[in-house]
Amino acid sequence: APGGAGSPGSTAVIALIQEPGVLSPMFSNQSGSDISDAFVVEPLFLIKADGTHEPLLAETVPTADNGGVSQDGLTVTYTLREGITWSDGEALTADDLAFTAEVAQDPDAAAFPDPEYASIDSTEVVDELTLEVTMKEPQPGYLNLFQQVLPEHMFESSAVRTDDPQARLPLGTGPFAYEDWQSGNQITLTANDDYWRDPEQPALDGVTLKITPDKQAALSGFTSGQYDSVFFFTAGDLAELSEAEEAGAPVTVATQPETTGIVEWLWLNHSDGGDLDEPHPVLGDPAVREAIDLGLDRRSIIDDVLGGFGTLSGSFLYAGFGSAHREPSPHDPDEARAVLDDAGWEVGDGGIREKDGVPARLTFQTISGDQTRALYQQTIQQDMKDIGIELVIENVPSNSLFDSRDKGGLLATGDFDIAMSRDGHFPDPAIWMEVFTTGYIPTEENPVGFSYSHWSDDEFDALEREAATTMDPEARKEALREADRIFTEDRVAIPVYASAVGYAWNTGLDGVEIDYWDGMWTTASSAGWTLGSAEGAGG
Amino acid sequence: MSERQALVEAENLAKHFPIRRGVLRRTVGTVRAVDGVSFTVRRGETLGLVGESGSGKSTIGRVLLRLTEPTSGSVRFRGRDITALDQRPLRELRPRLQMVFQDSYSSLTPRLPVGAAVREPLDLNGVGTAAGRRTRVEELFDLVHLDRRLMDRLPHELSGGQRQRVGIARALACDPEFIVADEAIAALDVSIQAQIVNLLLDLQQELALTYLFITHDLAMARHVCDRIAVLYLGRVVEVGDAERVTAHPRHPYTRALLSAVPVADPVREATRRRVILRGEIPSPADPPPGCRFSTRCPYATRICRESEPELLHGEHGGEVACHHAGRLDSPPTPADA
Amino acid sequence: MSDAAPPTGRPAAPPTAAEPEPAARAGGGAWRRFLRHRPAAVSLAVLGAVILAVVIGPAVIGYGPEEVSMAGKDQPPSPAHPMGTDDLGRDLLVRILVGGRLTLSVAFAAVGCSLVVGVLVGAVAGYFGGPVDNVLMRVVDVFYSLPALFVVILLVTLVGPGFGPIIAAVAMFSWMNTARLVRASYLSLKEKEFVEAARGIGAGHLRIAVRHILPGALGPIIVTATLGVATAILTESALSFLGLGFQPPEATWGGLLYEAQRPVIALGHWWRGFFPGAMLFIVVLAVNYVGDGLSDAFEPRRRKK
Amino acid sequence: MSASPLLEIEDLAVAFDTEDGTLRAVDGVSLTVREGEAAAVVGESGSGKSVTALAVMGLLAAPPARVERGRIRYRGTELLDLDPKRRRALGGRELSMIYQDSMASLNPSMTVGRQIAQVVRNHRGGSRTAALSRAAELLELVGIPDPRARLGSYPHQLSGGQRQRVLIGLALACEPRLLIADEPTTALDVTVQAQIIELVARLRAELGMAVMWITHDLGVVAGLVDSVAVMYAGRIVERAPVRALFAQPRHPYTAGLLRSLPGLDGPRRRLVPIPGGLPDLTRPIEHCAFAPRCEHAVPECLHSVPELLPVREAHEAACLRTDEVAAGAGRTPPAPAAAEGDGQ
Amino acid sequence: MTSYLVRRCLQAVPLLLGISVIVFALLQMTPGGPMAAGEGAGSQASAAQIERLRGRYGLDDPIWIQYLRWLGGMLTGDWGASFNTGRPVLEAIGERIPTTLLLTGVSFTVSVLLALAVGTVAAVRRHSAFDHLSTGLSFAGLAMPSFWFGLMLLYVFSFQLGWLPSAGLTDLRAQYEGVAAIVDRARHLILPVAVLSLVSLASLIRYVRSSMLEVLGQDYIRTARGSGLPERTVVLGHALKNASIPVVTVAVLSIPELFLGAVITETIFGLPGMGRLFVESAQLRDYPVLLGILIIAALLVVLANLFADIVYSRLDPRISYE
Ligand SMILES: Nc1ncnc2c1ncn2[C@@H]1O[C@H](COP(=O)(O)OP(=O)(O)OP(=O)(O)O)[C@@H](O)[C@H]1O
Ligand SMILES: Nc1ncnc2c1ncn2[C@@H]1O[C@H](COP(=O)(O)OP(=O)(O)OP(=O)(O)O)[C@@H](O)[C@H]1O
Ligand SMILES: [Mg+2]
Ligand SMILES: [Mg+2]
Ligand code: NI
Repeated sequence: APGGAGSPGSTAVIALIQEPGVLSPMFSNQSGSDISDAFVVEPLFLIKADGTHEPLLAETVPTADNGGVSQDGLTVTYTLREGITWSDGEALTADDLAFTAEVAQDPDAAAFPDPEYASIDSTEVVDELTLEVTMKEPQPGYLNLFQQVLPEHMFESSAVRTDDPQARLPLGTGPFAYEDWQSGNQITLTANDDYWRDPEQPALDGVTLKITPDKQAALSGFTSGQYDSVFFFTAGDLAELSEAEEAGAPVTVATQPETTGIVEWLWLNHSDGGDLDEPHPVLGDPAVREAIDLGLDRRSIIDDVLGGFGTLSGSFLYAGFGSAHREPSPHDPDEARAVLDDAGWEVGDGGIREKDGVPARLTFQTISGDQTRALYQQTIQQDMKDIGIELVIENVPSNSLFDSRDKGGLLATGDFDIAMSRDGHFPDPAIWMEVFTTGYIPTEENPVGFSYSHWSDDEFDALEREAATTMDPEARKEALREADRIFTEDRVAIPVYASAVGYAWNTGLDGVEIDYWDGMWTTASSAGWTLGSAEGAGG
Repeated sequence: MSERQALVEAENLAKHFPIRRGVLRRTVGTVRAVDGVSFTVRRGETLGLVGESGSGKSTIGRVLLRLTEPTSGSVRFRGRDITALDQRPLRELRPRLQMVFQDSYSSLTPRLPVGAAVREPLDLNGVGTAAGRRTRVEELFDLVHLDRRLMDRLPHELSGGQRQRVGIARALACDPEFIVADEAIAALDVSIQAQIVNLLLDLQQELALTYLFITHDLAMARHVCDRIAVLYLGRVVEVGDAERVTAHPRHPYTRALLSAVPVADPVREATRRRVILRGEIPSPADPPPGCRFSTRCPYATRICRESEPELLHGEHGGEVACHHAGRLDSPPTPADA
Repeated sequence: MSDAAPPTGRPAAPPTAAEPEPAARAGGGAWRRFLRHRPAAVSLAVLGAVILAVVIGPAVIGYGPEEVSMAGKDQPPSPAHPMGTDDLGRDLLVRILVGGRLTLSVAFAAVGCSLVVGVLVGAVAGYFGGPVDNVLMRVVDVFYSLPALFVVILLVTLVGPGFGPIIAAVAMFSWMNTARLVRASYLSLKEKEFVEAARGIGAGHLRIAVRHILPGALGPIIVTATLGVATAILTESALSFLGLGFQPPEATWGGLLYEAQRPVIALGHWWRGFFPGAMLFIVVLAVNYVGDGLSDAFEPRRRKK
Repeated sequence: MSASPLLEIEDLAVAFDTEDGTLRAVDGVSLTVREGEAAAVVGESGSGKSVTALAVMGLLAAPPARVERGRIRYRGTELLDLDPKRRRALGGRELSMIYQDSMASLNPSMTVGRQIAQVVRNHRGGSRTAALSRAAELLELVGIPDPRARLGSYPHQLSGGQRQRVLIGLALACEPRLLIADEPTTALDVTVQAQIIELVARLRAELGMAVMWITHDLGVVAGLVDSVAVMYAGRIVERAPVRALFAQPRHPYTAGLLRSLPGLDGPRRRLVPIPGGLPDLTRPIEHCAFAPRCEHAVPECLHSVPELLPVREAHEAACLRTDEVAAGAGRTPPAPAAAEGDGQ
Repeated sequence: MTSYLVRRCLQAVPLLLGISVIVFALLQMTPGGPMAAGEGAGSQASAAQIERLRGRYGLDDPIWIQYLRWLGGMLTGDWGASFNTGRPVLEAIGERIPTTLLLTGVSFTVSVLLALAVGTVAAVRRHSAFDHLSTGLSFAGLAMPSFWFGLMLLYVFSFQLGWLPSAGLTDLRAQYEGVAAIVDRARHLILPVAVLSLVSLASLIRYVRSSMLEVLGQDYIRTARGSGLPERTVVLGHALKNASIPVVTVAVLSIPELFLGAVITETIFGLPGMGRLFVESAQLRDYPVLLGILIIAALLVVLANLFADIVYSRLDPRISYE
């Protein structure tokens, strides 16, 4: 009956807030499709808390030491674990790996492959379980490959379009298999009876993903016991969930404040309307950027708006990479004002500064519809007002903001001043850094670039290049740290805070394991889930 | 009296309304509301137009004033064909030709004070100065025996009789010569009707007006009119001196009509022989062939159903359209009883 | 011989001296009838008060609508903040009053636009009739068949939210009612004898359409306009609810309600939803009652009592 | 005249609560209709004729109507005290009414056959088919050609005259003893009016029912009824056998009405209008309501409301000056134009 | 009757053409225009691809040729593909329509029936407590923003009391059969239907009441009463039918509004309907789907009008079939 979990060994119900267009992560750039990683899709390697890897579908982690990587770093040998089958019973083979690489490189395929695939020169199937990959140049991110493997036997060609049934409902090796997708309603998964890891697993008969687009309804449904969990909670939800837990709702909340992969930051437009040769009339002045950084009351956002769930952050480098979060600039409005005064920004009408007749009035945009975000957006607006910079909030739907340059996306065309965005690419920040290189600035020729700050720095580009091609981990780290320093000093984009990561599930759901990076949403975790009797309609 | 000059002449006037149906509004038939009517209204006289509902009385009135365009035929006013007139000269002519409507309520703009309503024709025709117009409105109110203080009232704040006076005043505003009174008293109470009729007759004397008096009340027509034209299904069936037509009707329809009028005298009513017509007036969209009255006429013969009688001069003056007009035995008329 | 006119006559002067007023002395009749409709009269007063408060209120109250004060956030109503504060410590009363400006001006502006279009289309169609009418009415039908909010949402996604687009979007799909009503009035009124009378004295089309017919069509126009205000307010709030309305910190009542979802449901901050909801409710209710009163006042035939 | 009273109305007063105050539509009307008699109530628009009839039928909508006082006895039964259900049941069976506006008085969305059959079954029971054949009989009785086919017609498919006939058929469905005909011919053409009048007269003779004929047209009732009551401003001002009334009206209003009618014969003369208009019924009238328009009025007329008193055998009038009226009945005073205006 | 139907359908043709023109105009406004919609290429289309497509789809042709081509595509079922899922638009919408039809259909029926009942009683018992209550409530209903009403219902009945499910159309954990399945479905529909029928119910009650009052004041009602028919017969047999004639039009005019209500209701109650697909597609700017839904909704409205006309002509014999 609604309002409680069913008998043990039955079906878990997860509220899915964002219904993705397709469920195969490789063919989707929407976060909703990551749900597949929790039940169906398994990678070759898992990443541990310290950023090192361990094999999952793979037999071993290929390294230079064990000969998996050639001396020149150009050849990598991937070996699959024996006895793994797809949930339809077919064996997982090296052909599947080769096919996956082929799709990832096929320009006619509608895939969003990890960028490391671009380094692949050729593949060679050595035997049933072994694939040898030759790179064009050393690729330190070679373990990022094959986070998803495509079953070759389900496809006709590598030019896979989004309307391919396999893009929509992928076949995987995980403990559950997709059965049905009633658009807008629910997605059902059934247990994979031949799950390779353990014949006893999975314990559940199935999982139902209930599509619940109204976040509030999903949260309330969860705290009142109608759902076993919600995919997924954001930092803004954690305060509410903790309160509910304290109030006796049948939920368990687990947070990982140190796993701060996702950072909220402000893109600052360095160009004048996308013209790289013209600095932005206001933000082009480093003093203004510095003042913004100093004027931000980050602590207040975390404490007052986010209920304490969040971590101060001044950079995009993460714990996982072995470097602690850099402390952000202190909140010092007086200093900020002083900086502006020195730079010639005089307080004018209505307390707004101006210089050479240009008022310090900037648009401040983010995706419309996120209420928590809108709240601290307004505290930031207030903070800036205090130092004499007026922010005009003009939120827009996500596509207006993020569309490619040829489609008139505001960020890509440079038609913005400050935009608030949240992203993270953990655990390896190299790719992340690449985003800010000159080559990624959206232009007529490359409309899909996404270095939205329209900022270009040769030294930074060179450091990024080094990090991208050096196989030596220590040298890479050094290059990245140096690049990060340039990045933060020039205030290309200003981090606001790093999101707290948290998970919550119904107390009736047993066997939840928390992975350092992926929390409860791993196949290792879901394979062990059971539904106990400890249910109950909440408060 | 009958030798007076013609003021308005209708010649072979016809007005057909198309009946449209369906998606494409195709014309599937025509209502022959007025179907070949000729008559003359002489200067200073009152011509009565009587007939049952739907016989085309109002349509004739409207066509005469060119409020609707005739399908064919012509109307001459003072010898000038007004059916061919352009909008401009027509507008100039409008004040000469006026109408008084049946429903005094719906013929006055509801939210326009009655003083303004009377004044409007003066404004439109640019008569005199502003002050002059105001005096003129006051004069008109006096002329129709209306209290000047009522000028600022809205129509619904007046009684039916008062409203009808306003309507008359408006018609008189620009010194008309010819007035069509379309059932001008029908909506009034019996005791008020006489007031308005007397007013109309007095005004005619004073201002040398010519009336077309449309009514379905034969007794009132006899009282008010010099001559009467009887209409049946869009055709004139009989025209003649009012006294003569009511005393010695020569068309069977006129006879029936007269006999159907109840008389306010129990003694005579008790003995009077009445001609009760069978059936009802046929549809003008589908008039019967031959004489249009043949379907209800007690005297109808084959010829009546085959050929349409012409309106011909009779012995005692006047005209009648009946194949049997001369040969009808003299059935009792109200006067005979 | 026919059914007689309503008995509104008065006796002549003699022999009674006093001249009685006619029964239906109704210059201000509509207004009087309106005032007699109790709920409508009260509603009009309420609306007046709300508009006054919205216009001058924010200036009188000591807080600014965007004055953030984290120390005083999430406070329930108190003498200092009669409607409490929100999660940024802003005074809710001020926000509601300022939001009211936006809500009401969107509604009035949208209705204004739709009235202009509606009256024009309706009058032209009704007055001229025939093919003109046919074409215009088919256009009306087309607009009627397109579910308005869908198109509004589509337009707002295309153009982006903002005062202009929202007004245009709301107006674009609300003029048809007015047009139909005005057309109906014109169709029936132009057959009235007073129109023929006006033509008979030489009045032109424009004069007839404006001076003689329009006043008679005014009643239903005003009534639909009133109800249009209510609809516009609700449409705007629905847009805000779907996240397509005005963006923070600007807030309409609908937007405030949208913001309040979570505080109310999850945190029990009832005042966040109660006050904007109550304002929205009261104003729409009042507008509806005023509309009801107006339709009573303009259509005495269907008077209730 | 010796027949027993069928309907006795005594001192009936009906008021309406209107916006402009209490409107006394009927104020002290007394009237008797005997078995088989044809009586007429004549009066101008708004004089209270319909309200009286509707009060008898129990069809006044309350509110706004209020029966303030009076008694209505039908064959000895006090109708106003009867419980609503039983009173309702009398309608159609004992008392029937035909109405002025035949279009509005028939249900536009029901075939005329069903409308009649429904009434038949309601009062007499029986099968649907039996009721329908009875309906066909009735249509035949009222002179509708091809009655069987007409059963399936809707009111709008019939002409005005036919609808009026259907309405009569409906009223006669259960052979009532009293038929109230409220201006059933007003909207019709004279030729059709003549048909309907003849029809009602014939049916009355055939069925032996009493008829109360309501009209504002004195001409209509002249040849049709036995007695006439003239109403003015909610009161009966004169009551007399039909011949006596026409021969020598005793109330100045009746006399005035007769003089203001043009005739179809005799010399054409100037009509004599009654000056002024109807009084405003929302104001209490404490005197003779006609006095302001009356040529015979004297100051006493304004002191009290004159009672309806016998002036001759079976002839009553509510006027202080009946003799002067009788004397001046044939007179045609030259009314000055100014005196006619109701706007002065 | 058949010819009437045919004629009535023909009359809908210009209407549909008009709708198609407006939709096409909107399509022109979308970034990428008709070509992007036709291809479903969506966000992945590169400038080069677009150039290629421009040629292929003849976007350099005169606008009316483009329109005709587009119209031809629509008529042959080629509605393009969703930007988001790449699936054919018709398929994506098709699977959502049943829910919306179920929801709006039930709500429509409920509100019409309830309005007829309540409005009639209120009119017959005019000025009674019931009348005043129903009038007051219907005014309140008109003034209540439906999203707020929905959230409150959800909060009280689902989260606080736990009586009714909060989302979806069927129970997620249990599989029911037969009657139990219907009961389960009904339980899920109670709250959404309550919210969705609220708006039209409120205005319909008022409409039925005033229509009923008007009819009850008609002369033919007086005739029926005067012929001794019992009040029940008068009200139900004579008045109700005539009173419901104008109500049909108003009820049908409320159908577009019902679709709008569905947008909100489906979002709040997590129902997989067309309305929610619309909002989601709006957020994703999935124009082919948006326009597709617009057309479908317009078609449904046109159909509903057609249906209303038929009901209307059945109720009112004065409407002729010729
Ligand atoms: N505008 C119109 N369109 C179509 N038919 C019309 C129009 N005006 C009048 N008719 C028809 O023309 C015929 C004559 O109408 P008209 O109004 O002239 O009759 P009438 O003699 O004045 O009748 P009544 O005594 O009822 O006023 C009627 O059948 C009427 O239905
Ligand atoms: N429902 C009502 N509400 C208010 N006043 C009414 C109502 N019905 C009738 N009256 C008033 O009662 C008075 C008498 O009306 P009644 O209908 O009896 O007149 P009548 O003599 O039948 O006139 P007519 O010849 O016009 O039918 C009139 O002044 C009328 O305005
Ligand atoms: Mg006429
Ligand atoms: Mg009457
Ligand atoms: Ni009441």
